[in-house]
Amino acid sequence: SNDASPAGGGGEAGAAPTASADCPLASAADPGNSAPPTGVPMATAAPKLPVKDTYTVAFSQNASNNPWRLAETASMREEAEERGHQLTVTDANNEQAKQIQDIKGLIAQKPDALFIAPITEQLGNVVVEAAAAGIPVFLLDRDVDNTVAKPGEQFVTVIVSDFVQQGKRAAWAMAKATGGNAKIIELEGTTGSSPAIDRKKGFDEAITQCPGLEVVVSQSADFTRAEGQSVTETLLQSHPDATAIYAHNDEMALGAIAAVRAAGKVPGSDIQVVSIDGSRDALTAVDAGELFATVESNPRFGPRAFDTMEQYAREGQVPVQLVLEDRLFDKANAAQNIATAY
Amino acid sequence: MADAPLLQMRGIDKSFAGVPALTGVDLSVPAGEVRALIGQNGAGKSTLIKVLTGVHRRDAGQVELDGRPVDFGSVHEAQRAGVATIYQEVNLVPYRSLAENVCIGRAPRRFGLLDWRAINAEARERLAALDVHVDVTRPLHEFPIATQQMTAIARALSFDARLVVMDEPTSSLAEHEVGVLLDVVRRLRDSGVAVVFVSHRLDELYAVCDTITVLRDGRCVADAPLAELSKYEVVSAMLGRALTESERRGRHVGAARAAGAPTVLEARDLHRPPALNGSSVSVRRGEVVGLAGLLGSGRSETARALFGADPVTGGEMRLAGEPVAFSSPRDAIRAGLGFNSEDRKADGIVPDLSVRENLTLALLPRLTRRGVVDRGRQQEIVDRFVARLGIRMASPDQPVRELSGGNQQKVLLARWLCTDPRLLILDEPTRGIDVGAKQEIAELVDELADDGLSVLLVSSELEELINGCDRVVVLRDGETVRELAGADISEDAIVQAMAEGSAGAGEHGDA
Amino acid sequence: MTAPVHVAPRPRLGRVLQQQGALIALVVLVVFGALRYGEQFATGFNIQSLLADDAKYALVALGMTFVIMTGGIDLSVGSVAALGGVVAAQLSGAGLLPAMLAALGVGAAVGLANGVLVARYGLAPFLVTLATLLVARGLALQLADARSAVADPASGFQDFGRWSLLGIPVSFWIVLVLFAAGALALHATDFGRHVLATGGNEDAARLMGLPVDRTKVAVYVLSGTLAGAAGAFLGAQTGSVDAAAGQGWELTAIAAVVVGGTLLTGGVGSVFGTLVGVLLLQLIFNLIVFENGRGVIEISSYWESVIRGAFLLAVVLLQVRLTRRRAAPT
Amino acid sequence: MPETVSDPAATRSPESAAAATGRRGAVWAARAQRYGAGVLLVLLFAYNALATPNFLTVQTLLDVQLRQAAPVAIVALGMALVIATGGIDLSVGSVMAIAGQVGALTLLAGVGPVAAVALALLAAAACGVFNGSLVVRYGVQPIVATLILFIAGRGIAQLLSGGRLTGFRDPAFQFLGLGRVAGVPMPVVLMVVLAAVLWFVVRYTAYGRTLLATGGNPRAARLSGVRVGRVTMIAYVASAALAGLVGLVVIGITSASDANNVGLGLELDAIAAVAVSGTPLTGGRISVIGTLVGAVVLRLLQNTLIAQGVPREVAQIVTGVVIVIALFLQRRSR
Ligand SMILES: Nc1ncnc2c1ncn2[C@@H]1O[C@H](COP(=O)(O)OP(=O)(O)OP(=O)(O)O)[C@@H](O)[C@H]1O
Ligand SMILES: Nc1ncnc2c1ncn2[C@@H]1O[C@H](COP(=O)(O)OP(=O)(O)OP(=O)(O)O)[C@@H](O)[C@H]1O
Ligand SMILES: [Mg+2]
Ligand SMILES: [Mg+2]
Repeated sequence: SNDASPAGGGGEAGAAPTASADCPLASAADPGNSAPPTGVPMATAAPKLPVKDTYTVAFSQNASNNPWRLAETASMREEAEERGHQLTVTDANNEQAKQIQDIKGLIAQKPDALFIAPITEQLGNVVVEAAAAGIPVFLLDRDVDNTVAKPGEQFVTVIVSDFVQQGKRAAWAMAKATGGNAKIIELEGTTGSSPAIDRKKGFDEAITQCPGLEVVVSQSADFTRAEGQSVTETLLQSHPDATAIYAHNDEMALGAIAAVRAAGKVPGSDIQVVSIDGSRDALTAVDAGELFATVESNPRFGPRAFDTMEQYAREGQVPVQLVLEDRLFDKANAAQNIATAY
Repeated sequence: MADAPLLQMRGIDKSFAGVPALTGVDLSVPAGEVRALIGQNGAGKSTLIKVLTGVHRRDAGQVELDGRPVDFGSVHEAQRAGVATIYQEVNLVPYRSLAENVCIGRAPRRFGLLDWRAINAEARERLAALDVHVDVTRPLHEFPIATQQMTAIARALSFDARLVVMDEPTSSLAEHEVGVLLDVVRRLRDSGVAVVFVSHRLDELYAVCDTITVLRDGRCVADAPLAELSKYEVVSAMLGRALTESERRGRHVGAARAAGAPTVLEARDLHRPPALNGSSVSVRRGEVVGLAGLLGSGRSETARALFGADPVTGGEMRLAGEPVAFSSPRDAIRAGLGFNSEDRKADGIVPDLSVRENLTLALLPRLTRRGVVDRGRQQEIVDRFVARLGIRMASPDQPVRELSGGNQQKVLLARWLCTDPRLLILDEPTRGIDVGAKQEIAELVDELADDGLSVLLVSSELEELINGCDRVVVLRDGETVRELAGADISEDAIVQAMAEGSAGAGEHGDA
Repeated sequence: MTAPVHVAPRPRLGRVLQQQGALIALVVLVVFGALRYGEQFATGFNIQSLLADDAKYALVALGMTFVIMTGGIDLSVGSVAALGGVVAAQLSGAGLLPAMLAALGVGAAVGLANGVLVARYGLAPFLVTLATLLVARGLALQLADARSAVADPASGFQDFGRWSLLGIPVSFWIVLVLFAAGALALHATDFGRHVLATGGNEDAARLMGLPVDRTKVAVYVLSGTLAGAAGAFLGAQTGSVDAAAGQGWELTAIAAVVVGGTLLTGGVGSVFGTLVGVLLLQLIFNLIVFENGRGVIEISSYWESVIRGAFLLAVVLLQVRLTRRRAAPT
Repeated sequence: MPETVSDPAATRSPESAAAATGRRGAVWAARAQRYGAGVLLVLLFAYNALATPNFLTVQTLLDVQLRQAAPVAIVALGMALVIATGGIDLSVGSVMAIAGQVGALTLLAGVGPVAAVALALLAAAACGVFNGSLVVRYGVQPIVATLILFIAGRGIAQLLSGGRLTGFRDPAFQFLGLGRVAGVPMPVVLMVVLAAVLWFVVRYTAYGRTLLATGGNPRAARLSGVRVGRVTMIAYVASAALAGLVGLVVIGITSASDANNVGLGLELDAIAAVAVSGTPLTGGRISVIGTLVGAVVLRLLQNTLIAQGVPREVAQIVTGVVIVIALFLQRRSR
């Protein structure tokens, strides 16, 4: 599955159809990233980290079965390399049980610090075990159940992605693309995954402002291109009146675009497509005018993660929640970002 | 009647796919009586038994045990009601020990747990009572089919049932075991047990049975005290016609055929321990050679070795003078050999395939042009052999598993005959075949031999060897110990050779 | 005259060797780990968490062993574990015992469905359990509303995951007891023998008057129940069960059973062999994590898959050598 | 419709089998056994014709329903062969991924579309040889033998791809997925042609007979001169090769090879398709048309549920139940 996070930036919406009066979104500006959380407590009770110039650190990644995850891992590796830290990476191959096993294995090796990209919010117990073993834990891109593992105590901080906000921005882009009038097919991510749940939540919430925006059917397509294509083919046939598609990630959107073409319609004019991630292929599609916009879900956690770690070592405290900033790519800024996209 | 017979079956009907297998069959057996059940292959014997013991549901009729109507839904129920059965094919569990196969289901316990010592001891006893002395802790599949059959018998007896049903229990046994079994049957009768005894061997029936029921085409055609019927009457009742001359006389091969004919196959000193320790056989063109021996003497293994079914560790083979070494049955078949194995179920039929496909399986390579089967020729061949061997079936498209035991055997024979081989190896070819068919097959073999086919005949029935063979090779512990020809072939000679100095029979004489 | 005692000691000896083959491999790997990764690997913590993790797989594999010995197979265990775990987590508020029992209950229910469809209606186990795999997974997702079912932290439910005795997690003690019971049942009760007879030759078992159908139903119920329990263990351990949990467990279990020396054709099997198989296969993961820790070479999850496959291949071929079994391709 | 080929024999056996139970209406049970999958197909079709907007259009039926059914159907054909030998092939999904990845990489390496396809199929066939030799030479249980590649195969494909999607644009190469013959999508063409070929092979060639004999009773087959090993090997290689072909079809359609997801879980779909056609997994029987029907039924069921906006989890439950019903209709009573 995929992920991302909040804060400013974002290009200007491209040439939008005339905004329909009863859809504030269509005329509003990009909501951007959610305001940085204010009054976040500082992590104080978590295991301390001595000041050294290099550390042995471990990173438990939950899967390597999609570009986003690979980009996240790569960013961690590069940054560790950069700063001369010795990094151990494990990969849970998308199995919760295995990630728990991995983490326990890592704990047994007593690294200076432990980074975890939790597969679900349900890894509280192992995080607690890590804390018990005196290892400071930093969570990446997803939180764990805070009733089990207390932020600032059992783990230092979580650098989150704000999936809900991404959904809201996608809704905004959708409004721009369609002038606030659209019958939308929603392609959900893997059933039960938090990005799928939150990106749906954010989007559905936002479009309530616009009676003209209606989700006519919503189906899971497992975050994959092939599924995105076949599901869309089927839905286009049973919902011929659909005029737009909102996909929870770029891969599904790219599949959907192919399906739209196959159905003899023109993506970008007959049917508007909006998605989330900001992958290279997606930006290319945006530039080609087939994809209206894609909300970035920044996978580059490396710099922020290690900054935070080193800061924690120096100052003994950091906010228990941090957010990564996402951009929004549309016709205006897609081209110049293709080269740097993952 | 005053005391109702222990078993009373009345008006039993049973049909498969609308094809009647039994129509209005009656069968009654008082306690302490042995009732013979006989009929041609496919007459319905096994079906009747399966209906009685709850394997098949009857379509109509009543079954009474001790005057009380019963309707068993499973073999288990039948057993609890005191009916023990030995089914036609050995039906035991290959990977489990003999002991377990004998006792499982009603095994002795200690503290609620199985008591293996007691189990093994009991099994050892029960098999010893049948004069079988083997290591009962070994898995069943390691033993020859005969031992397996004796195990099945031991199991059936172990239930101390009131009614014992035996469906062709002797078909895979040799003289001695048969003798032992018949004694057992007598003992059962004397102790007031009722017995239903199915066999195609009339002598056995006359040796132990009091009354007889003859089935033909699923109907009762005779029900009388055995003493009142002569063998001929029984057979003609069974066949539904008077006997032919040759059938009356039982034929006898005159002067040895093919005395000077060239040798087709010659095997010398074959080794495949532990079963084969130097067996040698040679067959001339148009000659019928018998392979005699006690159980486990290596007859089947010799046959399999000749056919390339099992690799040999030593020895040499010549085909028409040329040295050969078959690495697989395929080679052997190419070279013009055919082999009908002794275990119809495991090595013979392909149950789901039709009679047609089973019959032409070995012929396929020759039936196909550029990989495609020539259906016309196939059909024509099938028709020919079905007619020639008188195979009874609904149609050539019927799955072979639905044929009766004997008819399956005929299909397998046809499988080889249609390849028209130079040498045909028959391992127990008449096992479970009715007298009529047996006669036909014997004559067929004769006929083919006259036309120049060479035959190697493995049989446990000395009579068959004596009547049908030009020469008889006798094996003991996988070693050729004697070769008898023409006039020297006699029961005594063979038996003596088989048993001679066989004090250690039971062990492998690794000499 | 009697059939000669045929001197063919292969199968029995072969089976013993087979199990020892897995056992030897296990010992070797443990020693290797201890030597290469030092006390970090051999510490109580690592051993403990390893055993705690193995517990759930062991339970599933135990049930699978019995099913396979009857000649059947149970693909639904993974989904059933998820279902059981979800149910347990959701009822955890009521306390450990009710939660556990509920998990066992749903497991048994699915097992019963499998058993009846297979035994009573003679449907193919592979397909029946493939169907119930889908159904159970769907139910789990429904109950959990497509998210994770979170156990009530207040309840004693999660403590179960933490309890340990003599440095060994309670969950694993339970596994040991169950395996001992299983081995005993197989060797010394009618049930056990019926299982083997049914797997060895079903028709024969019927004609021998053995309760084939009852035996089959029983093993599927057993398998389902144990799978449910495994789910509950998972819940207790992680404090929650994600509805996608247990995916692929059926294959892990089958692999463990085979490595343990049980024939998929049924009729022959070893309960302890399965336990060894589970420990062996899970140890691989642990070792790989440590190897990564050394930072000498980096083993990605891709390599892990390859290594797992290669290892399975090695063990299987080893068994072939040991037993010299040339089974027909069926 | 399933002409269960244990040759015409089997077309008769269901009746006798059912009748053997001596139940009244056994003949009807037998009909159900033979036509169960067909019945389901008709029901589903009728339902959609009524309930789903513009279902009854050539575009929908050809380009959506049949085209989406094709991949599973083609894999299922190979699976049916393996199942006829009494085996099973769990590795098809991974083999698809390997073939797809090899095809994509070689294409990008510039060997040209034809060579790329050839190499991909070669890689797939090699996987088949691997499975086959484990089963034939070493007598490993088919489930275990193919489980090995099921696990390792995807890993291999991912190592080749580094986990990334390998995108490409090459009309010639993608013809397998996107091409059309006389307006009919290529996947559908492949499905029909391959089915026809297999049907002929099974029904009229010596291989067909030996295949069924091998599955029905290997020992007997061997003694009758059938090269059991060879026959079995061919089945596994064919299964893998077909899987490889489908791998190429799938990546052709999406113009990117995604080693992480191509063919994921497809082995079970394929097995289900074979099963729904009423073919027992015990070997010795095969039904080519039945397998096609099975695949189409399952896909149509999926799409019906998707079109109705039924959530995944519910769809799963329904599918499971339908499979059981199909098995139930077609069960061979003992
Ligand atoms: N399961 C079955 N399905 C269809 N037909 C069957 C089935 N079992 C037996 N039959 C048919 O019933 C008839 C009687 O078969 P049965 O086995 O009782 O003959 P039998 O008297 O035992 O012959 P044999 O002496 O060869 O054993 C045969 O025509 C056989 O084809
Ligand atoms: N299926 C088997 N597995 C293992 N050993 C066997 C098997 N069948 C026979 N043997 C062994 O091979 C030796 C020869 O058996 P074989 O069957 O050739 O004897 P036979 O003279 O043909 O007696 P039978 O009347 O049983 O055919 C015997 O010692 C027997 O124990
Ligand atoms: Mg009979
Ligand atoms: Mg013999």
